[in-house]
Amino acid sequence: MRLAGKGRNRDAEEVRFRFDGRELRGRAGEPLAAALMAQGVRVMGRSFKYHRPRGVMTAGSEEPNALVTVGRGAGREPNVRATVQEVHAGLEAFGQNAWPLVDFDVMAVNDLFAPVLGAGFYYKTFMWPRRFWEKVYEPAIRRAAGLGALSGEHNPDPYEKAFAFCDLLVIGAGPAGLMAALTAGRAGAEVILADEGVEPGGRLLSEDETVAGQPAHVWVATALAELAAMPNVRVMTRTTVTGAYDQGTYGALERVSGHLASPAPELPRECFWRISAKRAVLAAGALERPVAFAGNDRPGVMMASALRSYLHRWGVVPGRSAVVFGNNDDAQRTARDLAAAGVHVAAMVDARPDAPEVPGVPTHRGAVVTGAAGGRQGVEAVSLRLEDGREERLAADTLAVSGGWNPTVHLTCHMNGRPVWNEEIAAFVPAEGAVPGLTPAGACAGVFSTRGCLEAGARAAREALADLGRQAPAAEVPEAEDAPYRLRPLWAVEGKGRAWLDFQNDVTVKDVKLAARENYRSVEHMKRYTTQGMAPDQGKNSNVAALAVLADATGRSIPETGTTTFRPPYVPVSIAAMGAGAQGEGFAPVRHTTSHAASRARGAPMVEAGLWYRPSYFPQGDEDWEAACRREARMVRAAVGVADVSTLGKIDVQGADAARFLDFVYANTFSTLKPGRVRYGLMLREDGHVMDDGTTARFGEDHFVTTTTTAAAGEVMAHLEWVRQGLCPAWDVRLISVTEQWAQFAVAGPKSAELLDGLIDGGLDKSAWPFMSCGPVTVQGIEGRLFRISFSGEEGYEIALPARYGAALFEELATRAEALGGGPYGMEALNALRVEKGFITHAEIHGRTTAFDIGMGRMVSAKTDCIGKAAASREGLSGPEREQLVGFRPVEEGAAMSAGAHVFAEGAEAVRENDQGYVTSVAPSVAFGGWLALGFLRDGRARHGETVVLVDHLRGTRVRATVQEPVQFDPEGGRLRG
Amino acid sequence: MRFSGLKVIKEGLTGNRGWRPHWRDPDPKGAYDMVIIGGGGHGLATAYYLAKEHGITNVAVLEKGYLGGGNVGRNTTIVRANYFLPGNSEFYSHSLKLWESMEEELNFNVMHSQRGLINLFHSDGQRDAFARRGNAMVNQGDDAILLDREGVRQHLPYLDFENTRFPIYGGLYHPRGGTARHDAVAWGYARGADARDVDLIQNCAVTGIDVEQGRVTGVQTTRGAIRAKKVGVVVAGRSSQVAAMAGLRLPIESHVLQAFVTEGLKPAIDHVVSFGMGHFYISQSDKGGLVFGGDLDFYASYAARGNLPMAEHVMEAGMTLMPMIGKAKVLRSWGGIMDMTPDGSPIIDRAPVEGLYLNCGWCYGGFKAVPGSGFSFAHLMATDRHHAPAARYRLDRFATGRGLMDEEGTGAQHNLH
Amino acid sequence: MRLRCPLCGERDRREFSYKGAAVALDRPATEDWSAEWDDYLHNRANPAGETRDLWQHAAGCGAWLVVTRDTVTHAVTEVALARDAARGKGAA
Amino acid sequence: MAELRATTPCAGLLPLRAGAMWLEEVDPGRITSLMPGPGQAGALDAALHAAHGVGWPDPGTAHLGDGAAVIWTGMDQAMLVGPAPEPALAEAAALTDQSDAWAVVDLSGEDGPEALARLVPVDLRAHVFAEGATARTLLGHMSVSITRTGPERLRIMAFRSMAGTLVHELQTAMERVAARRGLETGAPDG
Repeated sequence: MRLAGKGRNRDAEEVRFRFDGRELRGRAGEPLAAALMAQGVRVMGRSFKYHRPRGVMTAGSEEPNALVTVGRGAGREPNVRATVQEVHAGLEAFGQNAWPLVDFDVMAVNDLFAPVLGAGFYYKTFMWPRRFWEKVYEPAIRRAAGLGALSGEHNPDPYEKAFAFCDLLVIGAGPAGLMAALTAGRAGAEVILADEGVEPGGRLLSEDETVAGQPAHVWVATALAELAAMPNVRVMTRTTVTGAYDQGTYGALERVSGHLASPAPELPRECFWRISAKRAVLAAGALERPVAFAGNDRPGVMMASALRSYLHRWGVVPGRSAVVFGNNDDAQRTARDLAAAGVHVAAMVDARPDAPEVPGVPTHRGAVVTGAAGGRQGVEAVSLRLEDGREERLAADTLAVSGGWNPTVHLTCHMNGRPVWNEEIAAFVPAEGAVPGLTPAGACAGVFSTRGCLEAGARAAREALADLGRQAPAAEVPEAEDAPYRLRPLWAVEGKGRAWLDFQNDVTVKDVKLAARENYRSVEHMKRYTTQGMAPDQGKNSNVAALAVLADATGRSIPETGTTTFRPPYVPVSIAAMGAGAQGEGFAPVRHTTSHAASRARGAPMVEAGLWYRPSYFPQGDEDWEAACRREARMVRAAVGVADVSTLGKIDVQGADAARFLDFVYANTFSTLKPGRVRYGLMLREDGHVMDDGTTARFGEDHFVTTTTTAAAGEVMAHLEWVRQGLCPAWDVRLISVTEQWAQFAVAGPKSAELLDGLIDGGLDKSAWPFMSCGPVTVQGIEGRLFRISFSGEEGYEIALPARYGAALFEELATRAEALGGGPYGMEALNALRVEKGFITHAEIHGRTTAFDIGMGRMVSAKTDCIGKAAASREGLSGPEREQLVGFRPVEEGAAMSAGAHVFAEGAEAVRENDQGYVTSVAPSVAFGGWLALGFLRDGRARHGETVVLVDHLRGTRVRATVQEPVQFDPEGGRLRG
Repeated sequence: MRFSGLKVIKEGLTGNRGWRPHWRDPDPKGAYDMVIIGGGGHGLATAYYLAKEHGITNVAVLEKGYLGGGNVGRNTTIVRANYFLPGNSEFYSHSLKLWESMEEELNFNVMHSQRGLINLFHSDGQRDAFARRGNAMVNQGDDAILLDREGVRQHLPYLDFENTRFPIYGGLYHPRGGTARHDAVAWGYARGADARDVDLIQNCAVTGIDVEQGRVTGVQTTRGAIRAKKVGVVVAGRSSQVAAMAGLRLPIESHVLQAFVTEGLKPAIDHVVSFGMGHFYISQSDKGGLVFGGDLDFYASYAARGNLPMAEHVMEAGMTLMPMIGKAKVLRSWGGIMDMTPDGSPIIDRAPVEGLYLNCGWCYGGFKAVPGSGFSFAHLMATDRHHAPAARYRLDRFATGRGLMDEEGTGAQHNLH
Repeated sequence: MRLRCPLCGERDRREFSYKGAAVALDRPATEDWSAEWDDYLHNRANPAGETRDLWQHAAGCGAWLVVTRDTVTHAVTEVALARDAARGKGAA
Repeated sequence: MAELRATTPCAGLLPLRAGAMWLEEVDPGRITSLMPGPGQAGALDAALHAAHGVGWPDPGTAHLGDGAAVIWTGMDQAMLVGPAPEPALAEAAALTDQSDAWAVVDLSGEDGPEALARLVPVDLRAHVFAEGATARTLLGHMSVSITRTGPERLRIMAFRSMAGTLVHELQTAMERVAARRGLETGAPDG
């Protein structure tokens, strides 16, 4: 309910929103949980296993109970913390993990079976009959489990990622963080102050305190105004630092537009930041911890600090009559604040025998709450055990609990730092130097007074800056609350009934004890066996207490028992934020050739290769791919075809040692190549297997242009640079990619020379361009290059002009080809032509192939040292046991073979033991009709002429085929020599 | 104690007081017939099969931390037999068969769920490569179905078929592929080994391997010296360090592989989906979390944690493939230390020191291998003969070049996988 | 993770690619397969602690680098040009 | 035969504006990569000064002269931008014409670095990355060269084939930043 005149947001606009279909009113900008509380809504969520009704427990992102689904349609977002989601006009939220409604959930029947659903019960049953797991048990378990539901539709909202840089990253803008930012900002350092909240201030906004003699929130406002005026300080609100990574890199999630009623369409919903900081101050505060007692999960049981947040910031309370239960002075603080706000405080129950009193509030010292009883809507009565052992029961609808504070050490664990147990505050504190360059300050380091936090923040900033060689003037630390932290550790209250530790995952004290009894005594075993700490809050509210219970159950101390590791992210991060930019086509750059638009205009389906798009075929009329492929291949064999080959990698190799360098990186020799000539090259990896192949042209004594396959261009370039810098650093070799500079087109077929004759300035004198020659040409005065090479088996050329002319050149070539009875051809025809010729691609040189396998073994063994030579000479990389490149032709004419089929001897059963090889490439053949294939066959070179069976279980085919030379068409090469 | 639904109900109604420890915590004896270094999935399975298949029970498993604390406790739980190279093919096939009878055998529900695995492909060339793989699977006696685009759509209607960077051409469907509850596998084998009198010794780090005249005689540990005739090293993630205690240098580099889990969600993904082009794979756990991962971070590391570039890459792959998961929130990320061999395949072999046996190099595929690895390694340790399905996992294949198993085709040398 | 490229200054890990142990610089001079070659290509000290490995500033200046760092903490202590390291070894 | 017409990499895509940011394609003239031979950086520096009035740059720097610029692009590598290289340069360096290899765009306006912060893992703010600073880095997943050519002007060069992706990425980032500015000022960009 809302308290009239209370809350710092009392002047906020009133807006309408909906929860589970009910229209409600709230104040714009307040957390959904506050608005629901104001309206008397107590049940906001359901627990994971038992579907227990749950109310809000905290006032922060650590909330384990009040998880809701926000929005509807494709963009609906499950598992949103009602404590974080801000109310805006038109906000729609829904309870989740419940049917039909969070307020009345049929699945709550699970709670009745709780005795048999204890820790790890599922490991002991559901095993019979075997097939029932996938069919019966698992689907039922899966349906019952889970929390919210995804929409199942593509994400419709924009998300983004960004980078930021600073000298000092301050994580958290409570008293410590603000002082750190002020100190560093005044010293001129570049500061990023990141705070999870809507407004910076941390607990200062939630407590009735003074700083520097003024209300704490006024001091915050003054500090923020000073920071805002500093150009070197960037204050990032709604921004949670989620992870600490190496060398001062931090991840952070910014909630950009989820609080707006109608955000601009370009505005991202969230932004995931990668912050590079020279130093960081962790000022993440502390989280108040609950105490386990029977029924402590009922709606109305809340953390005391959360209750004060709702009271002071938002002016709402969950009920009219409260009991406060604690073991430290926050019990008094809470009772005092509640009473001052006019809430009836039925009792203050303090486990400390020497607890201070609060005037006007009945105080029970040395007492504990043993249980919270009530109905579906939550707490109605609270049971106490007094110091003298008497039991008492009080009517109350609200129970505020403070079990003390756990420093928010999480980020200090992200680089494997293990927090250290501090007996004095009965809590884990960060280990020294856990994250290089990051200094924890204030409550996250176990300093709990406001004054102490202010001092620690200032000190941490000064130290960080001193590390960077910067002097920061000593800041004047304002006067503030400076009470000692007086705590009597209390984790769980003995008693009947279930006492929750992990609220979300329904892990109780009994579960932890059962785990210990079954010898899951390691904290990791306990966690994994009970699922303690594995829920959406990742144990923020429960890990330490569970550890304490385990320690108790196993007779060890807490530090002996250990702790679990907190891992990134600190708060859950949407996949859309961290993967922003990739949805649709953004996952990788798109590379277009200069002929792309023209190919599309001709109706070519485009296929992707090494990020490039290449035309598959150029259909005419209603041709399918095969018809188009056959026509285009015939066109090349009979007339002339034009294909864009610009995607092949092209590398300029220059320098006095260029030839020597190529001799070293290729399995064959280039130093003997004459200028103006081109040679095929085979490149090995150092492991002796084939890496890539391509042609290399020599343009001058010290100048080569080497080509790579499209897919391997980047890999080859990196490899060559490695060899150049790492293995022959004293050689004069200079490498640069020229792939992008040139638009290069294959012009292939018996009429290719005729076509080029009309194009090239001065015509084409064929006798000056023998097979495997190269040189400069001009076209309309534009300087280009011509190569007499062939991947089709026909007389062929490749002509290259600077890329700006590529689009025009393609049109010109295509038009000329068409006039000669030819035209453009695509990847399918290119493939068909090369299969007839036994030319290999990465279908054959797939990484496991040796030079021996493809019949080029002698090339390697005859050479002096080159990359891969030694490893290629290993016994296992050659010999009759190897599968060797062969061609296949079907026995039955026209039979369709398939790539991926395995090869068996005739009559052999198609099982692994009889496997002889496989088919790599199949294409229509215009030379022979039907289909031709390439593949690998054990000892294949010795088996030409043999009939084998190609078995493709997946496509249901068995094709008898004869083993051929890989080069099935024009083996003498007369056609390409023209 | 035998587990059953009836037992669970009976205990539930009587306060769950009758449950007993799943395994003992014995002190180490001074000598054993065999010592297994490493109480992860593979080590525990080895001990179990030594006892069960070979009757060798005077065995200690030495674990420096807690049982199942290695990669079996930090993986993405995928179980499959979809390899295609000789050696891998028969091994994983055998391992999958052991998975299929594991629960009955161990009387422990490891929630092995054969929900089907789909490997997507995005070009004709990839289709052919997957056809070759699928045919090898069928040749081996396993299951594989080639799906076209519409076939994939029927199984995975939520993928982005219209507007993704790498359009979906189809998928290789492996119906027997699936997932399991990873920790439970370790616990099940631990319980089974313990019941057969194997000593499982936690918090016992091996600090030295005793070798006399080329023969292993025992190990030094933080809990004293232990003599043994045979010592098995099953410590993926620390293989190089432990092998070094016996003077060995292994063909292994340690790398970090990250994995991620989201908050619990109602069922959204019913299969295991693998998007090789984006180095991304995903499934949904029975608790509702989306469990997914990607490629190695690609630098040698023992830190068991990764960095943002690869984490972001994995999320980006997820967003281009199945943008419906955008609003799922990553709850936790972690890293496992991978024993990377040059060719990406494991080693189950005798070491060059007599009495010393190596089980290592599982790269990022060790989880599904747990039963097969334990079975074959136990066979090798017990009989000194290679078990047929694992007979190709030789240490000397790199020296000879014979029988390299480079499934990815990226090269049989380091850092290409 | 960030590395300080000797040419470009400190940069994000995403700009770099990785090759592995810096022993790759010590390529055997012999052409025939040998135990030395096997060791060079395959066997690794693989230390849990300080290591030297090879990176390329692939999306930056293209330089290959020898990085001295700790495989347990990921602390980087030195980054040098591979070319300089290779020259220091008297490589070709 | 029809005259072969030149097409620029970003033809049809630019210019565009978002908020107070402008993106336009630039014709940089000739681009020649310069790779000095071993020990020849000094000679190249002298030859460059003599021929084009600009020197050989240190890593991460660009010499922006009148008419000619030399932009460092990598280890032992820079680009001469503007004029055709004087032949004398060839005595000290390998020269390679790259005039057609790059898509070249200028991003101007105060918020330019903020837009690039969505894409580039390098701090490009003017007080850190001053006029004459250049970086080889990533823009999204693309390799780029970025040079500050003016107080509020950044020159971005990406591979020609990726011009479409370059413009798309930049446009998206610019629009997002503009939308945030609208949010801050309370006036959505319209």
